[in-house]
Amino acid sequence: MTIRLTFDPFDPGALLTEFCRGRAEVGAVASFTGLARAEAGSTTTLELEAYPGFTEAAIDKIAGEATRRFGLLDHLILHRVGRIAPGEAIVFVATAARHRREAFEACDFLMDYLKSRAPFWKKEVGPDGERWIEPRDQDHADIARWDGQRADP
Amino acid sequence: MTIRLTFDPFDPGALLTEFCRGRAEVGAVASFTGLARAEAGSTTTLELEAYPGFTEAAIDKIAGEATRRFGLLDHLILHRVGRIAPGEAIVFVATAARHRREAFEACDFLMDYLKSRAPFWKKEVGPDGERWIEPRDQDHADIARWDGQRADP
Amino acid sequence: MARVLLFGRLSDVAGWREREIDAPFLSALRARLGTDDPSLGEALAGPGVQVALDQVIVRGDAPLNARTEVAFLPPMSGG
Amino acid sequence: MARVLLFGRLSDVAGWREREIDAPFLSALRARLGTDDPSLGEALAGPGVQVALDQVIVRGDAPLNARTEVAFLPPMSGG
Repeated sequence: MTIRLTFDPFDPGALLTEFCRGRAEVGAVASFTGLARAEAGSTTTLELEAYPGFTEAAIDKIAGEATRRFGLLDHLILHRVGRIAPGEAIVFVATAARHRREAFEACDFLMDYLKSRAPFWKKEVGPDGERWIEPRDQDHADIARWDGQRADP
Repeated sequence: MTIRLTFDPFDPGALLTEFCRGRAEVGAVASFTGLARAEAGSTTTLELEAYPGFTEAAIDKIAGEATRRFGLLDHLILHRVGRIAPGEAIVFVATAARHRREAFEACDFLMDYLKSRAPFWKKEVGPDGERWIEPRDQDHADIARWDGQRADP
Repeated sequence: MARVLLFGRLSDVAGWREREIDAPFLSALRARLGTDDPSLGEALAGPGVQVALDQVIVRGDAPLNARTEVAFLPPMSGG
Repeated sequence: MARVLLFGRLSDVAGWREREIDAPFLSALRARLGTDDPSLGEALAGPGVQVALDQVIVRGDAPLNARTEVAFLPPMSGG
């Protein structure tokens, strides 16, 4: 399982360095890093809660689907939990494939899942108090792209 | 201009670390790393030639188009030239945007350009001799996706 | 003595995250939680709240034993 | 004395990458190169070969001066 949750800040570049090392047949590595936005000062902290064990298992299931669907050679997913300050990395996903199309699509697919359906509960804590975040409409539209066949592969 | 050519091996992770540093409003960073494949032992070395000045200017023009088209907040492109061994990074592209859709699409768009139309000349040198590489049919199909409007944005 | 876990806004409503509660069935546990704290009972019955027994989502009623982990999961927001 | 640059397979055909050649027009330069090395002349006239003068792609003929950089570019393969 190459899914990890961490309470500590992490460096996405260090993960990418490690992920690219010693690969002779891969060709293509796509990555995505999600950073906490300050929302022009309105958000001071993001709080993410996971259900340890359950959350990794749910993500691993989707990663297996991505592996089969896009012929991935490898993948790595790291997700922050706990209190996250603006500018800090929340999530890092890397995908390795022979060609770039598969690597990009798999990374995109995994991010759509992670941002809309993955078992996390998210709270924004700012100067005006705190509020729980529900998935945005755009997240639902993004994930719906992968249901059934895409017109544009 | 955030386009650089280099004769020396580079670490894509170190570039990603630098690219993600100190960003409070970005939200999304997509990256792509192209690695030289060994092609099951048939290729020992890749040789890439650029036209210094001309090549960077051509890529910078497309990067400007990507910035306008996808509302990029920043980008970074590093491309190897000279002799490249299997497993070494050939190209690194990073794109920063407020949301992931724009970051992914811009990175994909830039890679399609770099792999099919950018001013490079590529030679594979293996045990059976050397040969110049022309763009693959898939590369032409990939870049054609961006001509006109996409059905699936 | 099932181990009850509350996630997201449910733990804010209840004021606790984890508690040992004795109940032979999930339905009995829900009734017990609602009696002790009506606002939590209402939140648990709210739209999109799912229940996992030992980390597996279940629908309807189910028996509980002393070691069952019962997790109440509000709509998942993604990361 | 324009500065002539050959890229990709063109320099393999010619056996050189860069050379100073005296020619008042691009057409005259092409003729001169083809006379000195017919196989290079043929390669320069091949499909998809473009010419840049001082790093700007041109079509047709053009005057050259002593400092003009003339680059012959075979089809670009991408990186």
